[in-house]
Amino acid sequence: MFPKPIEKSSRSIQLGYQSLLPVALILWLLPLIAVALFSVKPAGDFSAGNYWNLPSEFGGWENYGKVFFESDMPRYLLNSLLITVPTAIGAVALSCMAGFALGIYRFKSNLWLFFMFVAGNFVPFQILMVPVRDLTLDLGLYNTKTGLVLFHIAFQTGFCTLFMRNFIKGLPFALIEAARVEGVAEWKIFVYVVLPLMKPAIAALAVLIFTFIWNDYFWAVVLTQGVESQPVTAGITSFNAQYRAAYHLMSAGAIVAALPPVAMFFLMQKHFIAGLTLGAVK
Amino acid sequence: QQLTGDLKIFSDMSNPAPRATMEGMAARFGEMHPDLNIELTIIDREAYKTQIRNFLTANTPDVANWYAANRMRPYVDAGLFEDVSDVWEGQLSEELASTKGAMTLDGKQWGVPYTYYQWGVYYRKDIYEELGLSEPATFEEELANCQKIVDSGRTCYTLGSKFLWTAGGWFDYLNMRTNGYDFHSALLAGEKKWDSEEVRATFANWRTLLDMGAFIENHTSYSYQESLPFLAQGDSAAILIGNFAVAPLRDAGLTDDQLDFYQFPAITEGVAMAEDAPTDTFHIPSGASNKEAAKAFLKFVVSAENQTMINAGDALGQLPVNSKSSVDDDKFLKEGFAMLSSNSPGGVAQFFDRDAPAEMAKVGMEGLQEFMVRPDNLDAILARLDKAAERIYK
Amino acid sequence: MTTTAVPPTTPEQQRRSWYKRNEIKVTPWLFLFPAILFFLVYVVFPILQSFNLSVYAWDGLGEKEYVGLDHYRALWDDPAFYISLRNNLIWLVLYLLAIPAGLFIALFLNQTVTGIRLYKSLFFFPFVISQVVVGLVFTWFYDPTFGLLNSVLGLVGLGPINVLGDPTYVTYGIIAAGLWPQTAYCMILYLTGLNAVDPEQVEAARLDGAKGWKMLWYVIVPQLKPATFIAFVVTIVGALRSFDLISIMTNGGPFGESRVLSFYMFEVALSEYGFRMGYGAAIAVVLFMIMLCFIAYFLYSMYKDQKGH
Amino acid sequence: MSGVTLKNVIKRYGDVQVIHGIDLEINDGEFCVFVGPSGCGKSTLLRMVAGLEETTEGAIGIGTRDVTGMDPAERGVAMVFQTYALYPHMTVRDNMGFGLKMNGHPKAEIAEKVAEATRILKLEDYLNRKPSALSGGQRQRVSIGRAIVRGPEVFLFDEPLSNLDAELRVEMRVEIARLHKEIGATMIYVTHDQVEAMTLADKIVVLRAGHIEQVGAPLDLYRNPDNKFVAGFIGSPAMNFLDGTIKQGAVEISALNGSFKLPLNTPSDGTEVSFGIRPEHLEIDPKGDTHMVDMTEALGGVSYAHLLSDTGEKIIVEERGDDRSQEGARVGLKFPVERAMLFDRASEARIR
Amino acid sequence: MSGVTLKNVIKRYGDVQVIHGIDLEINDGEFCVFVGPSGCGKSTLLRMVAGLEETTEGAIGIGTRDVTGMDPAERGVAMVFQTYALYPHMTVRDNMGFGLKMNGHPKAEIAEKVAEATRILKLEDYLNRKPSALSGGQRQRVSIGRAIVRGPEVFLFDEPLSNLDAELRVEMRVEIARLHKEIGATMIYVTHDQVEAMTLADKIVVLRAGHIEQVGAPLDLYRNPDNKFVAGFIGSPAMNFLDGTIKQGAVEISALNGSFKLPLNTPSDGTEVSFGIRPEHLEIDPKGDTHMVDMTEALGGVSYAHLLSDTGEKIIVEERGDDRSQEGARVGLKFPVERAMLFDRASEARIR
Ligand SMILES: Nc1ncnc2c1ncn2[C@@H]1O[C@H](COP(=O)(O)OP(=O)(O)OP(=O)(O)O)[C@@H](O)[C@H]1O
Ligand SMILES: Nc1ncnc2c1ncn2[C@@H]1O[C@H](COP(=O)(O)OP(=O)(O)OP(=O)(O)O)[C@@H](O)[C@H]1O
Ligand SMILES: [Mg+2]
Ligand SMILES: [Mg+2]
Repeated sequence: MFPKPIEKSSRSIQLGYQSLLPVALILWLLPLIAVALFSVKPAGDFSAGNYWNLPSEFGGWENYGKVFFESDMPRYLLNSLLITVPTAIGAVALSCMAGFALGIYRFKSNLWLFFMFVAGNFVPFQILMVPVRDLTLDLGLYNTKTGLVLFHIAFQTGFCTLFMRNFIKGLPFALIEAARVEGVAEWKIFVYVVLPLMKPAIAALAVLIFTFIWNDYFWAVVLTQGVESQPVTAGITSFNAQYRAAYHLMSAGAIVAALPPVAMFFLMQKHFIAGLTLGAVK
Repeated sequence: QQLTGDLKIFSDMSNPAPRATMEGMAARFGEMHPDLNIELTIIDREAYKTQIRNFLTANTPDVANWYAANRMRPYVDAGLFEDVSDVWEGQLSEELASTKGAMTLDGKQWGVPYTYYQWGVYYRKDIYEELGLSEPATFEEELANCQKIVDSGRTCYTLGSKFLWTAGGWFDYLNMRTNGYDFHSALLAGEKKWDSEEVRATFANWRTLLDMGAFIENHTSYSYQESLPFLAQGDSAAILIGNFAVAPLRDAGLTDDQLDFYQFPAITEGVAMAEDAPTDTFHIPSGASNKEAAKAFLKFVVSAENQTMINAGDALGQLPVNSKSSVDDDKFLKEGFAMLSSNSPGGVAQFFDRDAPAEMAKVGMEGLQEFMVRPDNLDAILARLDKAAERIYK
Repeated sequence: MTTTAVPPTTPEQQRRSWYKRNEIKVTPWLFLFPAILFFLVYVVFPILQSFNLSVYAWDGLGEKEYVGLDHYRALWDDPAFYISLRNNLIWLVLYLLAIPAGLFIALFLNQTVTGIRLYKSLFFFPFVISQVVVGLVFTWFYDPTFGLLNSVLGLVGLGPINVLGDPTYVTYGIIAAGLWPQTAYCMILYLTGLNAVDPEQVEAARLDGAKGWKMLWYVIVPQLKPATFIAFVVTIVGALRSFDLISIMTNGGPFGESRVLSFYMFEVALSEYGFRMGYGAAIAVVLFMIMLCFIAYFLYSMYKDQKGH
Repeated sequence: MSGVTLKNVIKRYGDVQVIHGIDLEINDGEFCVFVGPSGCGKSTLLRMVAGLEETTEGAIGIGTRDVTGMDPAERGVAMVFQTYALYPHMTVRDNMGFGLKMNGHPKAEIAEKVAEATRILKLEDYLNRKPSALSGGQRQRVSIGRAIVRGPEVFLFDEPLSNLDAELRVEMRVEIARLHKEIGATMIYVTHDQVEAMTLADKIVVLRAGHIEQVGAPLDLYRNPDNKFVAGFIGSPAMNFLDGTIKQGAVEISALNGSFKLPLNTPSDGTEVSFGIRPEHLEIDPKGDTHMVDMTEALGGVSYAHLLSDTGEKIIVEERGDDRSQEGARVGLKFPVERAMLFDRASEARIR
Repeated sequence: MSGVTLKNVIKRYGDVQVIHGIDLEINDGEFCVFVGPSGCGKSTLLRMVAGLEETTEGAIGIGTRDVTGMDPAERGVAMVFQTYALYPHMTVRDNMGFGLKMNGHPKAEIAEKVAEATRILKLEDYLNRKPSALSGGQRQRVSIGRAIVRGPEVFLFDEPLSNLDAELRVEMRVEIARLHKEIGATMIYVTHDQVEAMTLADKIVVLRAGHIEQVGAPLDLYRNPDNKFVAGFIGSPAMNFLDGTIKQGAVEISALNGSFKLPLNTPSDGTEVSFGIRPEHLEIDPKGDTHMVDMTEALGGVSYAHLLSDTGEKIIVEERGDDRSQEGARVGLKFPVERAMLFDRASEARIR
């Protein structure tokens, strides 16, 4: 292990390290801590110029109450959920199948198809902007969650397929052969042998996609408008427009918007990091 | 007659006060037509500007907000706005005479206005009094005032130019006062060169202000709302803005004793005073499905009674477009109304980004902002604007 | 050698259905079909369409008008394009700082004291948060009057700096905000990479007398090559895609000085004063071409990798 | 009858031919082992029999059927993999019953067959465990059980024991021998391990670079190899080979400092030959002085003396008993001439 | 002089003690091999000598220096790892020179020392390759070269050959023996492999669960083990152990169906003992009728007969020569009594 394990160092170094950790963490997360503090400050603190001191009193209930009951935030949150969850399911489903095909079967265009997905994953998505917007308009899906979901599924399929294909490639091929020798039909191999083994990858990927999509802003702006279909990232900007200079409310809003992926991250932390590892460092 | 079906309205009145006004207006119209199902969608004002293209072509509402003059031209040209000349027929034309021109393109009317508002200088009366200043009538007085304010450790004007258009307001006024309304509108219509004596004179005046430190320093970082606290807290003495700023300033704690208004002072002698008074409008997209109800709604919007109500100080706090309606008993509205009706012989402009084509407005306002930060770049900026103009007005 | 005879084929073989006989050949295509369909419709065709669109003038409303390479010619002497391009290069270069920074934090956290897992995830936190929120937070951080940055600078007698309002600082200010989550991302990549460092090599190097920086430089960093590679790729991609932060923090300003290509094309094509679709597409094509270098590099190394196995 | 017949079987990967026309007959119930150096095509050949690799040319028959183009499932074969290839998410019971279940056999029948295999392999205690909770040997037993359940005509094993440690390997080897005795099916077994090949096989097939070098019973190959390759490959430590030349009906071997008349059809004078003799057939003559003891390796009951002839050729001699030679000593060598073999140096063919 | 001295060395991981007070003296130039079952602490002990693990208690000396608290780099040791631990991004040359470079030696000196090690290990042709372009044996050779270059007083090897295949293992083993002879440094070597331990060691240390069971020359351990553990551990196939009881000064062994008087200090009557005899010391008496031949494994020169006594105990017998027993036959057993050993069943100590 590098660097040298700290427990092998002298007592004072250990103590130094232990106390440096929280300090470093606070510095690192300073901007977030500030927002958290902002969000529980009463409005008066800002007009009094009390930006960076502790809140004069706890104003969190009021601020969050405003966010939840006097704005469209709940609506935006719901939209985000209705966009994110189907996308995660769809992208994972498509990429499981594609990954299976690319990871298990040998055929001529295999590598090229795979590269197509990988390359698609890296294109600057702005190049898709105008045509995709037109396509969505033509399909009558402009400003619908469905339109956003369909596009996200398609675009995420690149990354997910890369991820799944690598994962499946890492499975022992002998398992597939064993099943073939036993006369198991190919689709049954997928369902009964490969899918159960992909559970960790599926979990990891689902979490990853969840955060990616939840945090998407660009496509939300390009493909949707208005409170009935925009997700919370776009919502927060109109929220901001509405409450400009009301930092306590904006902070509360920002925290509300950031919370679901953060919660997801903490709940599924193991999968999430495993996911990054599986998908990336492999 | 009784209206039925759905009426879909898209609105950009997203700030708290306008939003409530819009919702109230929709509700009242709904009460008049119980069988009509009104769906009101309110979209963030900045976002609305980019989204209108999309919803005019797909997912079309029956009524939509927009702006008058050049700003509506692309949609008129593309056939996306319905010709509503029939709504204007009859007495309405008289009642709305003052804004009819702004709604007319190619001899037809393409929507109705619902509000307009004056621009001008909103200032801290208490500070002026403290320093012994009075409302300036000429640029010289203005500069003298400003010097005293600067000497007192304040800035003369607060400004938030992050979203550019506030700089457009400054140019409008400086140019209209320096060169007059006709030159200004010709310039924005692409008929005059930016690199001209006249425009340079305007910028020279502006530069005088810049050089004396009249503006707050970091205006590029702020939206106009974010720039208001400087005024509210007394760090700046005034702001050049539209009347919509009154409500947030009052919210920020300024009383009518502290806040006052004056018309932007004259610069070049003999140039008639002209004002910016942007008109906000309602239109019917040509793809609307319930045009009958939409037209009824438009008529309702401009009716004298409704105009009085929605432009009241506790609502939009702006000027009604219907000559029959009454201006609210609000000192700013009264002052503005008086100014526009009797003291702007030069004409009424819509606003920089409504009078110039969108693309030109963008490039132009960027140049204006750049000028405010780097006045020495003026030559390059003017050259750039002329080059852009060449392409855009082609 | 023995000579042997193989018995004849039984009729059973012909009885099988066509699908059964070609199962292995057909199955992958059935499984690939939906993904390919989605991908073609939403990714591949749109790229081609963008190429096509870049030779038309179109305001998104009326008829398209063929203009040939005019847009590219216009780009050639569009100062805004050069500013965007310059900023893109600055982004590319400075964004890469996330890699050493991430490595540094990863090394700092690569210990096994109690609670380190929590620390690791908290350090990773910024990556989970939407860039929109990050942008907001940093906007406040930079605020010239009340922002924390200027408060701190004020304490040591400097400033105030109007980071986001000053054309000389604005791009760097946004990049700094972007580096925050990106560093967290690189950190996690390196943490997993460090996990995979062969402990025996570290021990061998200790026996060889390598310590501290020498150990890091000669033994650890080379072993972290895969992590570095991925970090490099995601950072480049992130730098070229940067949009959210610019849009939230400055909207491209002041006077367009913080634009990058991706933002510029959005502005040109879809923003309030824009709707020059063809011109936007032309910018997108240029951006795509830049990215293509990296994609090609990435695919090439992957190809080599595949051949290696 | 369910023997396996290969007829002129050829395998090409693209342009690379890895199996060069193999003809082979494996009788019903026979235990056939493929050996050969790494990369010689053992696995490929086995997988062609299984149907996991396509047969480029030639024909494969199992029992009375030509299975060349058939799917693996239809061939009536079962395969045991080096890595066990157990489904990690299923219990031992489900692993064994999976194939039958997928092919729609009734539950009762599956249960019965699994029970039977479980009995044979003594897996009763583990039926409800997942593979991860089993030791390597147990896993391999389950994977054999899975093969048994399907009641195949032919069992295929690809280095089934090479992932086990030495002790377990011995144990499982005995197990497989017992299994073959008990169910009597035809088995084809690929291995690297001399001991496995020698002890398990009824018939060993020695492959080299996609060709069959020799086929025969283990001790036949050991005692009577057809060529130098087989002679060197079978037996450990490997046979010593010394360069020799035929002179007047005898072999002149400079490394042995002598000329020997062997009881075989000595080729014509001047033929260059390789003289082969196994370490265990050599005996050290402490009184001799033809060789130097370069090194000795004492393993307890047996030691190996590495001798260096004056020509620089190395010779390994097995020593038993209590007297072992000392390093550095000079010694002579004795051997019974009938144990020596002669190979043509050019063609490597055995001279008998 | 640079021997290695361990004095009451103890290692604890937290509360778990894995090395229990080891005293050991390894002389200058000696080749010392640690053997023992998996997990007994061989690697831990070696790594403590290297300085890669801290010594919890006790002292380690190299030459005349007490190195207990020193950094690995200062101890004058070099280590060869099972997985080679070559730096994959450096060429062979750089790998070998890395240690000197890190310690600031001049380039010329490094080049010279690398050249010397290259010569010893015959690596000339590979100097500019990366490790990934080398075979396993070559890699291990480079890793030994890396150790040589540093000119250490003590070489440490942790199962250096266990990742190689059988053939290469034999070859490298010989190489290491030659190396030891050539440079004459002290070497400590950990292995699982009987053959390596027996052939390489000057001194074998048998470890069990963190204790030393016996220390001695290979053949001493083979011929004269101190206890049942060592007797069973050294030698392959392992010694046969049969339960016996002392009756009237003789050992009664039911599995052998007889009572034997052994030439040793027979313990008192009624003592339960284990009777040990190696497979190679047993001889099958085809005329006897005490055992059943359960299975035979013919390996060519030697076969192993697995016998089953009537009590069900298993006995392995080594057979050589041309006559081998048949499976299923009933046979008798002969052995020279002086080869048999006796162990106390409870304490496992040897009874001499
Ligand atoms: N998919 C493939 N494409 C090209 N060549 C291949 C392929 N699979 C195997 N080969 C080649 O075929 C030859 C035989 O391989 P095979 O796996 O049958 O050897 P083996 O005898 O089983 O070796 P080992 O003992 O190492 O398992 C090798 O030279 C190998 O390189
Ligand atoms: N870091 C550690 N923490 C706790 N116990 C450990 C640690 N490292 C090793 N052990 C324990 O110490 C004992 C000795 O381990 P060691 O690796 O020395 O065994 P070994 O004899 O080398 O085994 P093998 O032959 O399998 O390599 C084992 O029981 C092991 O579980
Ligand atoms: Mg193989
Ligand atoms: Mg070990």
